[in-house]
Amino acid sequence: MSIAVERLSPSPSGGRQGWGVVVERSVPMAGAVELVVSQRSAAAAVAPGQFFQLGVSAPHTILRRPYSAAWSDPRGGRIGFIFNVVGAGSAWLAGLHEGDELDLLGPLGRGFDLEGHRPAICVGGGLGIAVFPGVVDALIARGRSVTVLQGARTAAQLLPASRFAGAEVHVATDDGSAGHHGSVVTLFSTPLTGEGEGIDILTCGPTPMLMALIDATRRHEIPLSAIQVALETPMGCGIGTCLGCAAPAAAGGYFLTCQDGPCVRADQIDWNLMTDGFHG
Amino acid sequence: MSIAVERLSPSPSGGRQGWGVVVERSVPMAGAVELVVSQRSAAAAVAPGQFFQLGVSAPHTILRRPYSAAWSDPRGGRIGFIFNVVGAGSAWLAGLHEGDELDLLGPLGRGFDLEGHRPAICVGGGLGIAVFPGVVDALIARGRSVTVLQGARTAAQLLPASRFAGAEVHVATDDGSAGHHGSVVTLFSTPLTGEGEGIDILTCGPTPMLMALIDATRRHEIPLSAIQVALETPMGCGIGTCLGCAAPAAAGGYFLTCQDGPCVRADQIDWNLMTDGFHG
Amino acid sequence: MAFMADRPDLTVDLGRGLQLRSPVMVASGTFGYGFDAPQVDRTALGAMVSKGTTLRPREGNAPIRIAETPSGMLNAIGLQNPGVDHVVRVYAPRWATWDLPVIVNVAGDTMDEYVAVARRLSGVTGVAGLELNISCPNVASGLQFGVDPVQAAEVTRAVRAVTELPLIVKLTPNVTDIVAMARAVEDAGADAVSAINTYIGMAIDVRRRRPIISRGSGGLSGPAIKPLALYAVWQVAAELHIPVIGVGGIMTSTDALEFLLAGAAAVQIGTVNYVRPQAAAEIRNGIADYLAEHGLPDIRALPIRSTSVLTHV
Amino acid sequence: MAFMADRPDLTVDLGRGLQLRSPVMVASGTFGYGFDAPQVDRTALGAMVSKGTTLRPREGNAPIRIAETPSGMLNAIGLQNPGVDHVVRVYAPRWATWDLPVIVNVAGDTMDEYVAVARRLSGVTGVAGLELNISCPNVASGLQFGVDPVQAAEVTRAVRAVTELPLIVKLTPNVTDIVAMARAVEDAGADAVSAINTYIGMAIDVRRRRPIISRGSGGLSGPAIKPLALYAVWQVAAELHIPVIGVGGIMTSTDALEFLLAGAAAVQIGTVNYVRPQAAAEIRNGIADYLAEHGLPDIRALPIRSTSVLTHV
Ligand SMILES: Cc1cc2nc3c(=O)[nH]c(=O)nc-3n(C[C@H](O)[C@H](O)[C@H](O)COP(=O)(O)OP(=O)(O)OC[C@H]3O[C@@H](n4cnc5c(N)ncnc54)[C@H](O)[C@@H]3O)c2cc1C
Ligand SMILES: Cc1cc2nc3c(=O)[nH]c(=O)nc-3n(C[C@H](O)[C@H](O)[C@H](O)COP(=O)(O)OP(=O)(O)OC[C@H]3O[C@@H](n4cnc5c(N)ncnc54)[C@H](O)[C@@H]3O)c2cc1C
Ligand SMILES: Cc1cc2nc3c(=O)[nH]c(=O)nc-3n(C[C@H](O)[C@H](O)[C@H](O)COP(=O)(O)O)c2cc1C
Ligand SMILES: Cc1cc2nc3c(=O)[nH]c(=O)nc-3n(C[C@H](O)[C@H](O)[C@H](O)COP(=O)(O)O)c2cc1C
Ligand code: FES
Ligand code: FES
Repeated sequence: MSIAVERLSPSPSGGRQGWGVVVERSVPMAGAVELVVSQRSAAAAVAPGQFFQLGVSAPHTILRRPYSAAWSDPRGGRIGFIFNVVGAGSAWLAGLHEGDELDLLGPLGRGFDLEGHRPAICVGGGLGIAVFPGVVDALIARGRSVTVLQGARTAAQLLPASRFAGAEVHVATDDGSAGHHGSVVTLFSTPLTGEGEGIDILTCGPTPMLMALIDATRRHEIPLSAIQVALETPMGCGIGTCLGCAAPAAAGGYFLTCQDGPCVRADQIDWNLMTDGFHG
Repeated sequence: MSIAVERLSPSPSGGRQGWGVVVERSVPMAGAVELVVSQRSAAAAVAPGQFFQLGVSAPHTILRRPYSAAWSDPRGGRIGFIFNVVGAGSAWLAGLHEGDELDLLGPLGRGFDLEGHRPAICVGGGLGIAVFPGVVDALIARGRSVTVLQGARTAAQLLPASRFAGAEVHVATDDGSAGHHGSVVTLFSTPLTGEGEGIDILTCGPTPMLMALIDATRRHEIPLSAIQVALETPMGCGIGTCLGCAAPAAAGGYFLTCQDGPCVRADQIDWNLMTDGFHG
Repeated sequence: MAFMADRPDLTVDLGRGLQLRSPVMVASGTFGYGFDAPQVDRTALGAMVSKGTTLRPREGNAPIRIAETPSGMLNAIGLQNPGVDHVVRVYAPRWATWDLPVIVNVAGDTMDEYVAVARRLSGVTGVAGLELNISCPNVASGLQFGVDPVQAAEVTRAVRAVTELPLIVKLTPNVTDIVAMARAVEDAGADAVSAINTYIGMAIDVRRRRPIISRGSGGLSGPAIKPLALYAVWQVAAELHIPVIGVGGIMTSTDALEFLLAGAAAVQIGTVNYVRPQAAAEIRNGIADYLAEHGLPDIRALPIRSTSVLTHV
Repeated sequence: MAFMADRPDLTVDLGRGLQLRSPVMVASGTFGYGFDAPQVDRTALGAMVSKGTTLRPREGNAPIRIAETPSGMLNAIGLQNPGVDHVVRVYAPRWATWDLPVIVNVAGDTMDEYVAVARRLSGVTGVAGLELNISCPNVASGLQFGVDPVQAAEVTRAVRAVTELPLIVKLTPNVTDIVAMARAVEDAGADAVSAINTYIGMAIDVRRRRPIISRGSGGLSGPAIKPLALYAVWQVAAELHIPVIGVGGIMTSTDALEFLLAGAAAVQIGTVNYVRPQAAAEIRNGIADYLAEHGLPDIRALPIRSTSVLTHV
């Protein structure tokens, strides 16, 4: 049984609260917004895959909203967030203008483990792609070979391949308007899975996509331990105090997504209990 | 006893809900904001002294906020609102930009009775002055002689006399930085009270100011029936359904400020019970 | 989807012949007697519930009567109303000309008062049903009728004995066990229950150091109470055989659907009427769209029921 | 005004030697065991209350455990905690080095479990007091301890008998008569009460047609419940002789002052800790400023009490 006492590893909690300023607002792909926020100390602290709890002043909301840093530029002191509008909090964020202030708590949680030499495959479905620009940059900077597999409903909702400089990018769309016609997981075929030393897989997306990916990797005999998932669960605090972000642990019991994740090795998750997860 | 059945006069309820567009935003005096909203049918329907229930999307609020039309321009299809920031709703309104939409319900309630030939004195304290630009214009248009007595904390918080074209304007400030040093009510001296046929008084402001004005007029033997007050009470609906805006009636029981007012003859109010009113 | 909106069956049967064309009703005290809000599209409504009506006219409480709170509002109106005679003489004849059932919300200080009001309303053309507001304090016991199953059953039984009108009992949530209350009034002859009336709350003006509402406390309504009301409906609907009408914090069709999924046969909307006059129509249409999208023939197909739902730990 | 902030006396005496330097405490379940929120300025706090602690470790409920509602949140964590032994062995020694009293929130399924946890914590350095969470269902009766005055008194008396630690009993608001509950635990030996724990509520995912929280229902906290919590405190403080700690929906110093004016001796802040780590310090300073502005010497001068406050009609 894994309970609060015995976290998967020591807690990284304790991101700071501070105010940033929106310095750029753009539409990186259809239906999404990208905010570039200037906040020097936070930008310097981000590890790829970590998230922030963003303060929103939307009607009837109280909680902060968790968003991955899409990328960060420590020297420029800037952080990028890419998101779509699904409710009151994201609508409020999307309504921010250049020059507006933004309340940041973070960076929080654990990012991806980027060390190693094997080819890395980044698989992003829908807005799950938002976490990868910074991750890909960091992998490339480490001299690793990177392939990005991106899935979306339709061509316009794909993040341009130019956001993944140095990586090979393959896309899939539900309506066939770009790349492969179908799920991003079907891109995951033998030629990509590497040889010999194997590969590392980093992924983020809706639970059904994650489940399909797990199935596909099983068929390719890739061990779960080679896969890292950026999980999304509802979050109350983001800092380990509310115990609201529990996810089922392979060892039994639960781990906390905000402390032990959001980036977790797939073999640490009890996938049977994840079917009933947050994304449906 | 005056209860819902026997209103002071038949209900004027039934302002319409519609969307206007903010076409101008300015600071008419220190600490206040003026929004000019374009909404043709509403602008055409306003009688001076009437109010609107403005929809706000501020954190944690649910109710609309009541605001007097400061003025309206039926031909231009525009309405002006002048207000200060005292809480979440007014802060949200103050944050609107040109081009933003605004949800209007109104015009509502009864305006001032502007008919007659006697000289009219308009007495406004603090933001109570906000209702008078349109009222003064309408009185002047009816060929009446108008004096405006305006009180504020300090000179910068006075609405410029140019907003009351055609009227004689006297001011008082708490700190003596402009006009009379003291309460606006002390401006109310014999020379102003007219002779023979008497005068009409129209007023809006905090309850203590209204009480002081009533006292002063009693000393000048001006009948309460010559005074009209634009009342402010908390409002739930603005249309007569919630019964939340009750004010004590001289005849006993309560009247509804949103239906029987906000502009009410002073002799219809039980001033003894008003001491404990909304404004303190 | 709007083109499918008229197809699903939105009718509701509240029993004893009270048929609604729409599951959306306006809640007592938020629509007066139906004459003050011409903006509202009455064709979207299944029924209107009147302001709480007593035997004699009441002038209501001294101001301040209302206060806004986070996502909610407090009210202590004090049952200002013109009395049942006025309602019967002046309002009912006008209601009789409407294409909308009007349910009169009945209030009182004593058992006798409830009975007298109910008797006076029985057989009056234009009055389609009664809703008993048992959140009133019983002058005899000091306690609200609605917090004691015995008293609640007694007043229900007494009213039931004098009227053939459809009888809805409106439950107060300020109790330990709302299911026991609901069972008691069902057994005493209620045709339906509405759940819930307001929660008692308070707000203090820290500048003036006194309660904002002149009576000290008031009833909390609005979105703030929605999760509490929903849980009350969920519990009550599981145990009763008569229809449950869900009330509390509904602002949108999604909110209304939560109540219908929790087991409500219909909903009442209150506070939202003050804010968005178009809410009734939007909610009705939203429910119709949802049924169409999910391929459901009528709203009776909505209630979900899970055996895995346990008490909160 | 900030320059006067340190002058007024902000200390609170909760009885049995439990002295707080500030009336602001962090509420159980919103601050873990004090090791996870380094952003919070501990010097602003009067005490910390730990997560609910049981005899044996508990892994808590399956996800989904929380849901946001209008101005509030539901939670059904299921008392995930490492068990009292771990608390005594690992956490208490660290607390003992802090300049902050730590109160352990005690939970259980049976009377014996409460007693065993309390006994284990007694005399442990670093543990400054106990807060009994009686909102747990009694495995024996199925009902919560906290909804029945007899059971609540029994568990209080049993714990009182085994510990000399300051004993706070945390009241649940899900009852008809919270004053009766408060009186019962006062008579049974509580040194103070905290009012209130969460209100039971629910949210439904209309897209998936099932409750959002895996357990069906959850406890509602946050600003939505503030008016309800305030009224509970107002009522209880009028009747008790022991200190009342106000909890529920406090986000700002104005909110905290409402509770202190209503008669609370101190406050706990919960949900706000998730949102604004700086809240504790802001609230403490805001209270100090208010006292200074109003020329009040200490927080004991705050409670107002009006005889004209009647029940809601
Ligand atoms: C660690 C982490 C990182 C995230 N990074 C990103 C990101 O980079 N870009 C981005 O667009 N989103 C991201 N999300 C999801 C994002 O947090 C939610 O979409 C957001 O909180 C919704 O807030 P809202 O107020 O707009 O919607 P709400 O009104 O809160 O919810 C609207 C709908 O969205 C659903 N929802 C709420 N939270 C989530 C969630 N976490 N995931 C999926 N559905 C949800 C709700 O069930 C509801 O149906 C991340 C979530 C987590 C936990
Ligand atoms: C018929 C009518 C016409 C009005 N016209 C104007 C106007 O032209 N310009 C203008 O600036 N204001 C006007 N007001 C007052 C205005 O409605 C309030 O200031 C506003 O509702 C406050 O909303 P809020 O959300 O900003 O503050 P809230 O958070 O609701 O309240 C903040 C503070 O203001 C107090 N307050 C709330 N409502 C009122 C009120 N009606 N009067 C005085 N204090 C109040 C509260 O008690 C609280 O202390 C009018 C009010 C009425 C009833
Ligand atoms: C101002 C006001 C007056 C009310 N008057 C009554 C009443 O007379 N009788 C009654 O049974 N309920 C009354 N209610 C309660 C509502 O009918 C409803 O039960 C409650 O407001 C919860 O629904 P809501 O959150 O949609 O408003 C009143 C509510 C409000 C806000
Ligand atoms: C996520 C969460 C967990 C909680 N856990 C406990 C608990 O273990 N024991 C307890 O007595 N109260 C618990 N509470 C209740 C709080 O201590 C507090 O009484 C309640 O949240 C109301 O205060 P608030 O509105 O300021 O949050 C918890 C509350 C939340 C939100
Ligand atoms: S989000 Fe609160 S513990 Fe993880
Ligand atoms: S504001 Fe609702 S009746 Fe006047």
